[in-house]
Amino acid sequence: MTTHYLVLSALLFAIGGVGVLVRRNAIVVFMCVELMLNACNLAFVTFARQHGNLEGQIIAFFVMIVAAAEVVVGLAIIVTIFRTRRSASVDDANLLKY
Amino acid sequence: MGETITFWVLAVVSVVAALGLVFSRKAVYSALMLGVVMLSLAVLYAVQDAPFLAVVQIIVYTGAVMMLFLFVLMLVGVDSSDSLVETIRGQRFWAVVAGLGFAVLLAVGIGNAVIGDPAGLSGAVTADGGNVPALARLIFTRYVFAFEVTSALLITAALGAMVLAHRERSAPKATQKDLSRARFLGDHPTPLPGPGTYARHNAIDMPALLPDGSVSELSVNRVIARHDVEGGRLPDNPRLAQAIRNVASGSGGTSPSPKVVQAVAEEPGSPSRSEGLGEPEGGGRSEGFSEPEVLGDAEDKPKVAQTAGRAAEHPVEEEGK
Amino acid sequence: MPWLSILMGVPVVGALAVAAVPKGNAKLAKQLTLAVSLVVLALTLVMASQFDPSGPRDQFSEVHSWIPSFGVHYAVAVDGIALVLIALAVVLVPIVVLASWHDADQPEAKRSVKTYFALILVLEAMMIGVFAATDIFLFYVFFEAMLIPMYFMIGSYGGAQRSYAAVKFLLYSLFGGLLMLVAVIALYTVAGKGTFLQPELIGVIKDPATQKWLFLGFFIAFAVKAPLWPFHTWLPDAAAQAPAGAAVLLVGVLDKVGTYGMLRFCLELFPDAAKFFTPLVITLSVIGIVYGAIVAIGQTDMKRLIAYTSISHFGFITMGVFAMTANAGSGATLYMVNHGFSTGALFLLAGFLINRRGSQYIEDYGGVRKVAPILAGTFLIAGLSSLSLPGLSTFVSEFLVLIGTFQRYAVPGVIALSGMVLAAVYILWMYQRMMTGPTAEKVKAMPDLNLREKFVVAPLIALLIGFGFFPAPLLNVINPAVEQTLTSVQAPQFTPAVPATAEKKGPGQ
Amino acid sequence: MEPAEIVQHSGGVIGVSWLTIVLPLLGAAILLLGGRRSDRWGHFLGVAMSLASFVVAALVFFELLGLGADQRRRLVQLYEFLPAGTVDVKLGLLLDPLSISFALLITGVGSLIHIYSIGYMAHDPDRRRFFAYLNLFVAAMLLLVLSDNYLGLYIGWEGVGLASYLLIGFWQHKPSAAAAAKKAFVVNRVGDMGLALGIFVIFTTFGTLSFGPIFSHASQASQGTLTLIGLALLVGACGKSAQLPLQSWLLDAMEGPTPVSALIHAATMVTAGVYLVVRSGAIFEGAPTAQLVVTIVGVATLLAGAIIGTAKDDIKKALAGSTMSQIGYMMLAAGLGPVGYAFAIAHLIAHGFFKASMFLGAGSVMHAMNDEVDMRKYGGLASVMKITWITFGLGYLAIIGFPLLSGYWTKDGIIETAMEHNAILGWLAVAGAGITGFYMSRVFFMTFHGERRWDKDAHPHESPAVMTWPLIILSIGSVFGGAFLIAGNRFMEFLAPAVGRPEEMPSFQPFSLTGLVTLALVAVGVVYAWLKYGRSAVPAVAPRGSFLTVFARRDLYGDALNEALFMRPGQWLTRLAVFFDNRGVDGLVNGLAALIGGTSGRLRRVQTGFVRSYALSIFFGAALLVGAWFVVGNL
Repeated sequence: MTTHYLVLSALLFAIGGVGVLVRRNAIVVFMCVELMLNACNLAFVTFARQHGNLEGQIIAFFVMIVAAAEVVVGLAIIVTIFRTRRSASVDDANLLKY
Repeated sequence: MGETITFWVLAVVSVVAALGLVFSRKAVYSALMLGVVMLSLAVLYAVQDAPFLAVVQIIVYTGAVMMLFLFVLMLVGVDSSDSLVETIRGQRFWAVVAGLGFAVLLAVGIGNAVIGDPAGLSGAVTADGGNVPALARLIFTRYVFAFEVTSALLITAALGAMVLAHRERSAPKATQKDLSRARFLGDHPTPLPGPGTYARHNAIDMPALLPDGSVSELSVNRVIARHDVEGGRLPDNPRLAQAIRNVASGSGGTSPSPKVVQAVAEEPGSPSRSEGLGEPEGGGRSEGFSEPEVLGDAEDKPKVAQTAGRAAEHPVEEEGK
Repeated sequence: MPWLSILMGVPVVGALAVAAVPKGNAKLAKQLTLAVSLVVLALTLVMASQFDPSGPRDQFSEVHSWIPSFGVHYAVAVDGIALVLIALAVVLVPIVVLASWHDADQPEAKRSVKTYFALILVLEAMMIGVFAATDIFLFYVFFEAMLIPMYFMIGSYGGAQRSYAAVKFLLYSLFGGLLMLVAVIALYTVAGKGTFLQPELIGVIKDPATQKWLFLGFFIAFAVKAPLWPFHTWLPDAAAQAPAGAAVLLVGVLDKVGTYGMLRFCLELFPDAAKFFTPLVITLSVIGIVYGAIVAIGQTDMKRLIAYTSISHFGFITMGVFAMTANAGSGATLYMVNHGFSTGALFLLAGFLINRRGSQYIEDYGGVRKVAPILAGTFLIAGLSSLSLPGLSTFVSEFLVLIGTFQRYAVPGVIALSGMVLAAVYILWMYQRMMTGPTAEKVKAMPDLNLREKFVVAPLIALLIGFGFFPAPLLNVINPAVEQTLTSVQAPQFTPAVPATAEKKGPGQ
Repeated sequence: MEPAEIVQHSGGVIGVSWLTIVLPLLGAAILLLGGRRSDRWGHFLGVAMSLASFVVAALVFFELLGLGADQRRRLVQLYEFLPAGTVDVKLGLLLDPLSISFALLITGVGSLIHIYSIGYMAHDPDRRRFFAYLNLFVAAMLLLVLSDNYLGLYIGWEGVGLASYLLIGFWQHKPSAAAAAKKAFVVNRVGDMGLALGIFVIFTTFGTLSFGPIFSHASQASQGTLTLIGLALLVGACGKSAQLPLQSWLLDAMEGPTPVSALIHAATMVTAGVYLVVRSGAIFEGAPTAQLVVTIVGVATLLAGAIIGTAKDDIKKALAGSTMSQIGYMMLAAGLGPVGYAFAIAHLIAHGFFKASMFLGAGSVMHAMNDEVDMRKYGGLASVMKITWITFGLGYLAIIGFPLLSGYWTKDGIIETAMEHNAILGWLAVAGAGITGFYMSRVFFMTFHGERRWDKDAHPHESPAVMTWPLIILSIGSVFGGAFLIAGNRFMEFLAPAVGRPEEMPSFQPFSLTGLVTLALVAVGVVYAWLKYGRSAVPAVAPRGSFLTVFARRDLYGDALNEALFMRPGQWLTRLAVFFDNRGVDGLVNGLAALIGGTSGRLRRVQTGFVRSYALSIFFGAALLVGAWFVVGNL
């Protein structure tokens, strides 16, 4: 059963990754990142049960906290960028180049 | 057995929802799909002896984080959906290759690994009398430092978000005096004309006629005008229909050029209608609604810019004809 | 008494004091710098008077542990070779300070005046340190750290193309230094003695292949520094762009670290590899001698010309070092000192000329002797010392190098002799174009040397002539150290075919 | 007979013989450092120092005479120049008949020329500097001849080169003078290279540079080594003594003030080559090939110099050609071994007198003629400048070998000895004597006889006494010097302790066949010159002349040859080297820098600024890592 959970986690992670790569709307990209984090959490929880050890759940818990913080800051950044550039496309924020 | 069924159902649901998240055109749909995934995962946590996490998942993620996403989505504009035209050469192809490769690699790896039966958490939690007390013991003993650091992190994040989202006032706040002076100095000292001059309509989407008989584009709300254009609910009168289209496409909008309106008024029944103006070619229907400012990045996305630009030019073309 | 630490400490403290002088009081900074450098000179003379040429090789030795985990020591000591080079440095510094009195005042140089003088003092401390270090790691640290003040002196106070020249200088030196660092670490690891002290590492590396690689690491660094053909092109740029005083310290002292390192490290630590590479090094040196001289003849810029003559002279020095005879070794060491005085005088006088006329191009001058006879006369003497005229100290060193080289490598010795003729051509032709003939219009109002400038030139000329007739004081100090070096290299001794003197012993005994 | 042993000496005048060198050196130092303050008395100091040096030399000479013949080689140790462990050179003075003869010549003639210069340079604002250089020259030249080792000799050798450079270029404002000075120094340096090489071989062979041990061990060295040393020394001698093929600088050196030409480029410095060969006799005697080359060089130069002398209109250049030629005779003699040495040195001393006398006479003429040097603008000066005419005339008669005058004794001796040694050399030397008769007569007649071809503003007058007295003294020397030295083999006996005694002393035969033929040829030359330049009119502008005349006038195309062989290729090589350095060596470095810069410029284009591109590469990297992990894990 563990294998199944892990494969599911891998699939979700990969899908999230593809989403990050193909979507341009910064918010959607962000959602995809969240999806990847969630996929990781699933793996943690699965391993916690596999090993009979609560540490995995603890880590998942911390991941959630950090993800929450990250969302707060990230969305604030998106809003700020949108306000100045009238765009939420990640491709538009390409000044830092060459 | 129950777990297997639960797993397979939720696995299918979550994968489909994840795919939907990635491939749905509208951001709001994506957000909802993400919610679905998260809920599924919450259930899976619960199944896997992690009731606390399941609850936290629902409260923090589906509750707080998703709400935040939706807030921002609304703030930024619900209608700001992605263009489907990929501008970085080979990005999609390679993204899919990488994603598939990654997934296959992981899956094969995990599949090949010899994994025994799960040990189960009952041993770990019984001493403390349940999952939550066991977690609490760990968090407040071994991981207390990390826990405290996360609290600092959260405060920092909150402050950071405030600082980032805060807009510095560059000019003093406008007083009522300033506002009314600006109004009298501007084009419209009076309130904007109200819509609905025809009693036969409920008329909020009908442009008003001005005393000289011309159509006032200012009298229609843009969102409503869009709805009309999208739903094909345009009035038969070509002048009115054109005015609504102008409003919807944003070229007229808040400050229409009187001349355009004048031109429309003088040439009733112009043949332009058959061309389906306001419908951008090639971009699909929803493309037409995308705001030029949001999409418009003429340098990097010539195709989109062309589309948007053409949409913006239509009225002028028509005027020429 | 920790003489060497004091010698390094005084200029460092002096530099801090100069840097602390309030802005706008440039004169005080200059006077302070001069005073500090004179104090260092006096201390060095006292120390030198206590040096015993017949005593042990390393004297005034100080060893303190610095980084115990790597066996790095703060270890300083001087032998005869290091002593004369330190003396060269501390003699040149006050002269350079006096000569540069107004060099940093130019309005286009935006950096502060006192910084320039503080940098000179910092450089002095490092020059003393690099020659005194007996710990290879410490040597490396000084070797690289010396670049920093010089980089700023060229890059901030130099001519029009100063930043190009400064970067080129820095990159070249860093390239060499990096190779040396690799070799230093490798030496430490391979030797496995857990120490960087040079005397303890002599004769430790036995494997020929290892020796060759380590030798190359050290040698390329020193060859860039020296500079040996074909690693030389940074020198003309750096010397031409640097202010005259910095150019003197650069060519007169800093570059000597390269040849000193060859003698002290390449030869002693890797004797077999040194012998293996000797034909190559001698070839490069001879090419450098002839090539540097020929290119010098074709220069239109006098500072570049002097720089190229130095490349030719450095060819003589490296040739002398690698000839591995007592005569050539002593000659090469003496050459390092004399070249410092000779080229120093030339660069400073060129600097005086450039200050007056505002051009470093030879064609802009003509007939200077008529209006400024002392300037022209001292320039001629400095020039003659560059062409190794007997009676001037450079002759003694060149003679010893050539005669020593000739004992073992006759053909290179003969080719190098042609450098004598070429030297006459480049110096005298420059003198002819600049100092003789009808006086050029722009030169007519040129003043002769003022009192300060006379004080700058006089000691150099006096040293050149004095050591030209009485080189024994220097040679008495140098000879034992060179002979000990050759002993650790195990160089074959020279015996004449028909020994004409019964009581005379072959050199090296 | 071998030369006498060298004996260490202390005490007496010989013990302080170093004063001869130090006094003029001191004079030079005072005058150079003194600056304008010493302008008023500078020339007197210069003369005083030179005279004092002469007095010391004379006292040393008499002290030497007081010693027994085999005791006359005294060594005075001065100080340790290069300490033991290197070359171990103790600077010392070797006082023997050879060196003291030179010392007397140098200080004696030198002092006379110093005195003469007071008058000659009276109007030059830089007279003080001139005397400083003259003193410097005297000191260096004395070091050259008195040193007891090759290093000291070399120091003096280059020292006189420096003095010569400074004095040729004394009038630096003249570009021609500056160029001539540089040329002299550079050509001399080529010779010095040979001398240095010789010294190196000597040191590697003998392990010392002192004359005594070297000469006593010379016979033990292999003949090849000795030949090599001899040839190398000969190159040095050729440079300093203006022998073929390094002769080209001497004619240009006439740009210097005339007293300089008299002292340095006629009487003393240019004879240093002869001194070197004679001094190194022990080496040359072990190397017959080298000796042969010396004689060949001597003969070639004596002919070349004479031929050049026939065509020059510049009085000083004609005399310079003559100097070359006469030194050729000396070289020839020096190459003949101990028999020739005495004749070589005797001719050298006699030549020192009569050539100095003639040069100073020429200077006197120039002084009178507003520094005009073209003989075609002279003529008929005999009546206006009586003393100059007589003294010049005596010098002229001496050089052409007029019977019983100096040149007759010494040159005839050389010719006779050469004839015995090798007939070809002998007859060539005879021919040279004939040409000498012609060109010297040409100079004499063109200058002092025939019609007056003066420029309009020329008002010739006799020179002041300070200039004429040296002329008179020198001409006395040129009349009697030869007879005094040669008659009764006096000089040969005197020199014997220094250079060795020939197995058989030559006996002087007044009317040998060779002597008569020589005299006849000289007479022919004189008569031809009289017909051409004395009796008939001399055109004011030189006619184009035959091919031979042009050949001679152009210094036998020596300069053209140098230019074609060395200067032009040299310039070309210099340009090539500079180009190669800038574009090749430096270009390589800069090219490397440009390559790195260009590559990074291109490489940074990868940074597009699109976050998604970066994310893609991160993702690929992660996938690769996972893949690699599996692969490694499976291994």
